[in-house]
Amino acid sequence: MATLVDGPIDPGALLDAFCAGRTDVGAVVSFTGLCRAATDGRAVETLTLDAWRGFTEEAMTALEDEARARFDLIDLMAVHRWGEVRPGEAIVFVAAAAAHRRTAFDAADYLMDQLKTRAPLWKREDGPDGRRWIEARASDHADAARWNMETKR
Amino acid sequence: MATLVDGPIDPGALLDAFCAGRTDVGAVVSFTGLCRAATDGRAVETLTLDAWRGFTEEAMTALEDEARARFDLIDLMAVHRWGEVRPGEAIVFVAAAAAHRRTAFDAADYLMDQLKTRAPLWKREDGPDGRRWIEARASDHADAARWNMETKR
Amino acid sequence: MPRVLLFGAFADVAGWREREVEGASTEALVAVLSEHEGLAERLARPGRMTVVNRVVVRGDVAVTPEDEVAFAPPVSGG
Amino acid sequence: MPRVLLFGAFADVAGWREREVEGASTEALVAVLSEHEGLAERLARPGRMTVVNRVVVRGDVAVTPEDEVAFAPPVSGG
Repeated sequence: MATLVDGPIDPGALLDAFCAGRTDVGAVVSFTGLCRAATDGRAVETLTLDAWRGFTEEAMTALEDEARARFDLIDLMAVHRWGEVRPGEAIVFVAAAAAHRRTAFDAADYLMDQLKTRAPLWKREDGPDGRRWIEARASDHADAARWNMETKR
Repeated sequence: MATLVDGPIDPGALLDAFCAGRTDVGAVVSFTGLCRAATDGRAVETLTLDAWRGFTEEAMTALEDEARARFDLIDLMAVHRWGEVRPGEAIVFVAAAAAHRRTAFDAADYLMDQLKTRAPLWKREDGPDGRRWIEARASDHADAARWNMETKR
Repeated sequence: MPRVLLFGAFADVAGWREREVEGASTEALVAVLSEHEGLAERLARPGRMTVVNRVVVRGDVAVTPEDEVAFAPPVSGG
Repeated sequence: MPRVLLFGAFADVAGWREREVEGASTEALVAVLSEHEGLAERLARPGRMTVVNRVVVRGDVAVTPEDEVAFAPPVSGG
């Protein structure tokens, strides 16, 4: 189940917990999204994520379920921050475990594309140049569209 | 620089150290290869990796350099076990950091394909059915060949 | 009256996140919300998300006074 | 005599990892090593790696008594 966390997340601890005790998994791929101190040349002091508690987790879990149905996975996890995030902190952590590495890479990649374009979260950057609300980029939608033509593996 | 480690590696600690203090990186993708308790239906008690100290690290570092030249990365790392590995332990850890996630996914994926097919390491499985030396699979060579047609991004 | 929830830039521009608003359909609610000039401009942009009782809907959908209706701008997770 | 190093299954089958072997080229060394039946079969398989003074070579390459020559089966990293 996907979780939404109000406060710092520790990608290393999440990765270790995800790997612990597995002797059936050959490959674990993780994605960590970090808050950058500048985007498009604008300094960012705080990134604030708005979420709809309950609804957002449900929607993220549905995206996870899509990935599980699409790929031959042993396990999959997604943790997303909400609230205020500082540069250098993790915003999102995704991990996929499979017997073989291609499946794990594809599933983590797929889930990130879906979270970027379909998870009900709204991102705001505050910095010396003021406040800016962010939307998924055209490149995010193009990335997500890659999967429309593909079949299960 | 790629490193070869005689003894357990901790993917979580490596991931945290790799992410620490970065405010220019948006995306970190990691790959962890774990030792499975069975491959192709045969139980594995010990996986033993033979390496040529010095030569193996140099060759791995050259593969890392290829990935750095090919992708627009902020950082890249590879750590590989040698010697005896038990089921559930990590064999290899790779992490790629980039401003954007597609680059980080591709670079980690690329480096793993290269390590699988070109890093001078030789893998042996010992179990109740005896000893077996492993070679890169046809699927590993097919994965590595995907990159021959691609251009830098 | 239906309970209206706003998220992201919509809440920021409106200055509130939750309020009862008079209206018998989602577009009727949008019309009332659009009396606020900044919100009108935001609500008119493409990709707006409309959710009735936690189910995403498309087009104009009838609502009752007991319904919960959420409006949100295009998402930006990850 | 050239110093010969064996890795992976080659070392396992031969029962040694490092030894001086008489021979003026890489294939001459392979011929000597192939007196060991199990090693002959392994050395003849496709994808063998031959390394002279830490440089991977292809085909038959002349070697001097001061050279270090390594033979290894196809790799299996990762």
